[in-house]
Amino acid sequence: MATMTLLGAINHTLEQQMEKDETVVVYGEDAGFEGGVFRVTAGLQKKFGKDRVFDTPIAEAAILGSGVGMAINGLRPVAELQFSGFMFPGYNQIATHIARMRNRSRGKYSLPMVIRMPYGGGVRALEHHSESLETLFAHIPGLKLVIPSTPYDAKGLLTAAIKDNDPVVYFEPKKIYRAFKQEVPEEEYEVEIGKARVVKEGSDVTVVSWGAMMRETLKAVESLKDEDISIEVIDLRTIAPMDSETVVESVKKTGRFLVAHEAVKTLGIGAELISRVNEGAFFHLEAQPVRVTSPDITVPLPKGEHHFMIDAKRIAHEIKKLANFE
Amino acid sequence: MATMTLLGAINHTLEQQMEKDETVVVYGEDAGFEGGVFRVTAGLQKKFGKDRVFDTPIAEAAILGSGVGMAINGLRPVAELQFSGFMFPGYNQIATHIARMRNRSRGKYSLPMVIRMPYGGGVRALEHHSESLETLFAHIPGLKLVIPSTPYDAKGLLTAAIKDNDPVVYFEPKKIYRAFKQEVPEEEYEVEIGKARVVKEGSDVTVVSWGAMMRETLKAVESLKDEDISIEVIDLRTIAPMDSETVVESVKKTGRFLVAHEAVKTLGIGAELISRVNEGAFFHLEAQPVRVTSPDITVPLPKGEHHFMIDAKRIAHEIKKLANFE
Amino acid sequence: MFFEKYDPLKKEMFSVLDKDGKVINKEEEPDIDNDTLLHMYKTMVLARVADIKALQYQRQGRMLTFAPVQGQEAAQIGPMAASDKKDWLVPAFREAAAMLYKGATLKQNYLYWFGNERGSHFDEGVNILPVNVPIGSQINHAAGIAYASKILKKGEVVFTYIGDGGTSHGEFHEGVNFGGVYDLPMITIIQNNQYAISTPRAQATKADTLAQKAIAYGIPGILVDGNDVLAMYRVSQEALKRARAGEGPTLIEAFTYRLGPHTTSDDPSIYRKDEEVEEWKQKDPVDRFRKYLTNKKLWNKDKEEALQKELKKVVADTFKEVEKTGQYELDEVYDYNYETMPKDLKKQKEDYLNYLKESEGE
Amino acid sequence: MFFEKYDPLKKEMFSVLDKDGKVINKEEEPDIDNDTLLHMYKTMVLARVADIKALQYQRQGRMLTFAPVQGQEAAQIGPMAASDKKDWLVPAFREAAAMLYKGATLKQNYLYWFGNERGSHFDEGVNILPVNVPIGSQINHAAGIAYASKILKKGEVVFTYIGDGGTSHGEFHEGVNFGGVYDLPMITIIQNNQYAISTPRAQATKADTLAQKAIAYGIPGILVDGNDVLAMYRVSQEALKRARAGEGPTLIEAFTYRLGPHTTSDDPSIYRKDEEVEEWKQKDPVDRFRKYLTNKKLWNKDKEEALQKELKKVVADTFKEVEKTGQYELDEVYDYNYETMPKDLKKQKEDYLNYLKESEGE
Ligand SMILES: Cc1ncc(C[n+]2csc(CCOP(=O)(O)OP(=O)(O)O)c2C)c(N)n1
Ligand SMILES: Cc1ncc(C[n+]2csc(CCOP(=O)(O)OP(=O)(O)O)c2C)c(N)n1
Ligand SMILES: [Mg+2]
Ligand SMILES: [Mg+2]
Repeated sequence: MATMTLLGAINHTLEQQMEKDETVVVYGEDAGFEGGVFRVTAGLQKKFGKDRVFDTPIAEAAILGSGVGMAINGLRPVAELQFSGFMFPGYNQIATHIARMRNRSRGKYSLPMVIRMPYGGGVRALEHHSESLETLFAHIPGLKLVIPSTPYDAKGLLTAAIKDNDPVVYFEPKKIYRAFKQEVPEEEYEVEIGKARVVKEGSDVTVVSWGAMMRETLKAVESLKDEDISIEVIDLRTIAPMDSETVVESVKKTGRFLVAHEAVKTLGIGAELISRVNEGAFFHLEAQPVRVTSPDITVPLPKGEHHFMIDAKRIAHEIKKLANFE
Repeated sequence: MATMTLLGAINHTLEQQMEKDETVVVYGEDAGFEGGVFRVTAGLQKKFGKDRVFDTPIAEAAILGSGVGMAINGLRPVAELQFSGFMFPGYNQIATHIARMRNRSRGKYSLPMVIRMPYGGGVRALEHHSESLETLFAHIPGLKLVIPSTPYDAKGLLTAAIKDNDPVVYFEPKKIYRAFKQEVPEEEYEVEIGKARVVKEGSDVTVVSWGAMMRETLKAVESLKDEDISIEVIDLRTIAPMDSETVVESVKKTGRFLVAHEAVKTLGIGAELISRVNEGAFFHLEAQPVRVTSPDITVPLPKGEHHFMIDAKRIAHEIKKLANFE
Repeated sequence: MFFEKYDPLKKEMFSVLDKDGKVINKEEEPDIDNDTLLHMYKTMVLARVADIKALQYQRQGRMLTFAPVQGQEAAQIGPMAASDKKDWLVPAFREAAAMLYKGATLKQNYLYWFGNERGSHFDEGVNILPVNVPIGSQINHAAGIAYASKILKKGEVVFTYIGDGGTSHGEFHEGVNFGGVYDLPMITIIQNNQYAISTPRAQATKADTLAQKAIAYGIPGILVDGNDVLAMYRVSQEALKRARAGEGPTLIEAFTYRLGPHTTSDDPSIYRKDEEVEEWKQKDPVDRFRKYLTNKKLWNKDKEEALQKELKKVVADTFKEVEKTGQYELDEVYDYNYETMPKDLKKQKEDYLNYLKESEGE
Repeated sequence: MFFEKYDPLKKEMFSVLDKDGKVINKEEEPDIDNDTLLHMYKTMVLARVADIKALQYQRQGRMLTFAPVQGQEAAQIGPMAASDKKDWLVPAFREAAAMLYKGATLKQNYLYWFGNERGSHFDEGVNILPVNVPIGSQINHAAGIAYASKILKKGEVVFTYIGDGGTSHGEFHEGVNFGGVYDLPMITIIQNNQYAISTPRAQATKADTLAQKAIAYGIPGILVDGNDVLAMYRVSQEALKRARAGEGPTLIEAFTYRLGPHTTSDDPSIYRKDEEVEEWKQKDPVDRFRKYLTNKKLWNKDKEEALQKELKKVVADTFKEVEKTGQYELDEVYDYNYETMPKDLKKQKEDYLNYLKESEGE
């Protein structure tokens, strides 16, 4: 066991998987020689050479499209996009090919590939560096999307993603890249893709979150510890496939549901969760489900971001309101 | 008054607006000389010349990105994408620029532009020619998205879109391009963007749909006319901004809600509607809201499409179940 | 050495045969054994016959719209004949002839345009990617396959196709450039059939030739008579040599013409003059090659008649077989989206089956 | 005539000054009046001083990360000085110097990198687009502006900038090609500063020069000493002439070097040798131009000292002003997403205001 940051756990997992499987390759803009702008891939090129760890031209369609070809021809590509806001020029490959090659070829070609990208706000960044774009992946059939909120899950989910024979999009909550450390086993292990984690059991309110907002949620819950509210906290952790079962079962117990996410409100993951909670636990609901999200506006530049990002205080406020609703 | 098909109404409206406003330009792949692969822009180049109606290279980012520049510099571009499935290579321009230029420049640059594209399935088409991608536009703050289901609305919404000083995405339900004719006034008129249309009043169930599925919904309702169910039918018509008010008011009255759409289920527009109905009319709901949608899979090629597309029969079946739910 | 002789800026066109099938460039006439020559010819004719029949079937409403290959057979058969079995073909959407030569069956080909994904499940060891609809995106797939071939030392070379119109797309740029950066074993063939649907080649780009776009990527580019199967073979041979030697990619512009419509939904008479089509019929790549073979005494009228008869039957029989498959089953639609179907999708499938049961007779 | 003389394949570099500011290409020395020469120089120095101070402020945590311009001032000021007020500037993200010359105020510039969108609301009649982050996409905007200029007969020419790394992007390809197809009044300047963050130019493309990419679009391309402000001016003059005459776009590769980090988050010592940086310091574009002006007796030490002092104060005062603006108000965030705020967004704003009220003191 070693203690690692979330970023450290990703680096360690990439190294471990590259060691175990010679077909794993890691690449992206600046991902090779310098180890990425966040240094997530630091040290890998030195260890595994330029063929397996390499810098690409600035060309997201080529990064993702070449991944399709590599995966078809015997590699397990792990592509890095520098920021999730720069996935757009490569989105064509994601939606029209990566999500579809298995189905299109009726199983002849599968795509064991991972697409990593840092996402999310609250880091005083420039435009297009702060978005939370879960919906754009979770809405596309054929894709999987996972988001760790802890170093332990970061390793387990990444290991599972690399071993998956289908494409997995792996969001990295950059706000908490180095926020805290956790014990992470040295040996290989997987966290099942498609399984949410009940972080804390409770009986009054179900609160679901993930990624960097999981931290805010936990802070919110902590701040409410003197209130008489028993909160069940779920880390959704894999957005697609969505583990509605765990969420629905929880709501059946609590009767109250709140989701907290960074993405904008309209058609954010919260919308889908509420629909599934309706479909699975409608008559258990004692109050209307609550979405704590960013508003439907463009992420502001840093001097306005405080009006946009949700935080522990806001989440706590809404949990309290929901719990006290009669 | 003349009777027109939906396609004819679009062609007529483009011509009318180009006549009234010299800054309107129409362009896209094959949109000039031959008038588009569906002939929606037929006759316009001949009438207005090659500068204002033109063929572009096959380059969706250029089509949309140049539209940004044209709109900034005094034109009102109406860009055509050949099929909605080919919007992906230009999605970067849509999400990172078109939706944002006004906010980014704090109002210095607005983008009066329209992005037209045929969408939807059921026409025995090749891959990527059948998708319903509403979510990918409605989730992005700063965009508007409208979808006519009748020739009358086709004209009114397109007129409003062209006159709007903000960008409007205009989906054309190609399955009903020529399905039927309707009287359409010759003179200019607008259908307000952001306003749903109550097609038929009722008191037992609220059914919401739009585009080609509106037709299926109406058929479904017609097929139930001998049942003792009073159905309120709403054509959502403008997906973003979403007229939740009209929908919520209706559900307050009926207590039952069903949405029927072509897009896949997860994070389809239905999810957002259910969430808004929850937020606005939770205690009026007498049964769990119902989504009648395609499943979360890739649109099959035509020989499998019957397993994918919803139809009047399916909608009728689900309306009946919902109405009879105790 | 070979490519250095050709300056794409000069607009010279590489060719071996004239339009009557006579060799006009003896020193570059490729040395191909007779069996291969005949196999090349027969595949060209098969593609042609299949195409003509498919147009008929489509007009009768029995097939989907499709992208006819007529007129472009040489640009597709030459490169495939020069390649090895292990080499890859990454097509756009108009490469029926190339696919047939490379090992796709006619049944698969027809099944695809009949509207069934099974048509893209090629046999074991047949290195073809499915028909690719989003223009340009296939070039990046080809680059990735080539990258894997290179670092896994597989010795495979990747052929990929694109149209003249497609060269204006960003993905073309990114893919060909990517190939250049890593010296990948990748050969990009532009079939310049002079139109992108209704849009003439001149509207795609101001460049004088498309071959000259190679200069932007620091790789060789060559303009070839795309209706000359031997020229296409010869140039591919040299490009393959470069690729196998680790010298990197090559860009080939095959100057050709589509004799038919863009797809069956298209009416080319709107944008093309009859005379132009007539002129290109005189340069028909199949006729030219047949004359070459006839001159070589490898072919004659009787053989032609027999072949035509045989292939027409093969094609008709195949279509019958395909047509029998009809609409396909529910499992096909659901079961290939993931290796293991996620729980929520399983639930959707069950719900749908329930609906089918409940609604029977409604 | 001018561009015909330069063959981008030959890798010749157009220049007017040597690195000591001596004119080495007399016949191409542009004829610029003294006021303009001095204004060019002063703007270069302003950009330099603002840059150095911003780096300091950023290290103190008082500004966001930003993209320093140091070393690239000539490549930006030359073209802007050659252009008219009505011409457009469509920048990437490292064009602070160009923006300042074209009419953006230092305050706007600082405000933007302070994290406030107001910095992109330029004054009436100042034809600049906001800083553009998604690489390559600005080229298409430029093409569209040029299209409007052309068909509305405005006579405006559009300058757009991109980096060496950016030329590998699909949007670069589509945009420059689009300009070519319609003969648009559009000048694309590649600032080849030899790195894209840590990735060296050679990894961006195998092409020998970036200027030669023009050949792919059938337009002139020229390699210019990007640290020579007179060369940049002269070439822009000719490109403008072409554009105004309706002859279409030009591609200019400005060979230069960024003396600072990619952004303040970047540590260039990881990927660049000190000697390399030193070597390029010797070619500093500001120094070279100062020597030229000094030779011309337009400049001297005293003037330099006075200017430095003045500009340092201007910059410090401006930053103080900017810093005072602090975090901005709620309305700013909500009110500019649409001309008319949709109902549902109004509701969200109200809800948020309610929350703020309710939660006061929590
Ligand atoms: C990204 C994308 N945009 C648009 C289309 C629609 N489309 C299909 S074929 C075609 C024209 C292709 O022309 P060209 O590249 O010359 O190939 P050809 O059809 O002549 O073989 C277009 C625009 C598409 N398939 N993909
Ligand atoms: C589409 C996109 N992908 C990635 C990035 C992240 N990024 C910002 S600057 C940069 C390098 C740019 O290099 P170059 O084009 O040479 O310009 P320079 O920074 O040298 O001025 C990258 C990759 C981006 N801004 N946009
Ligand atoms: Mg073509
Ligand atoms: Mg650079």
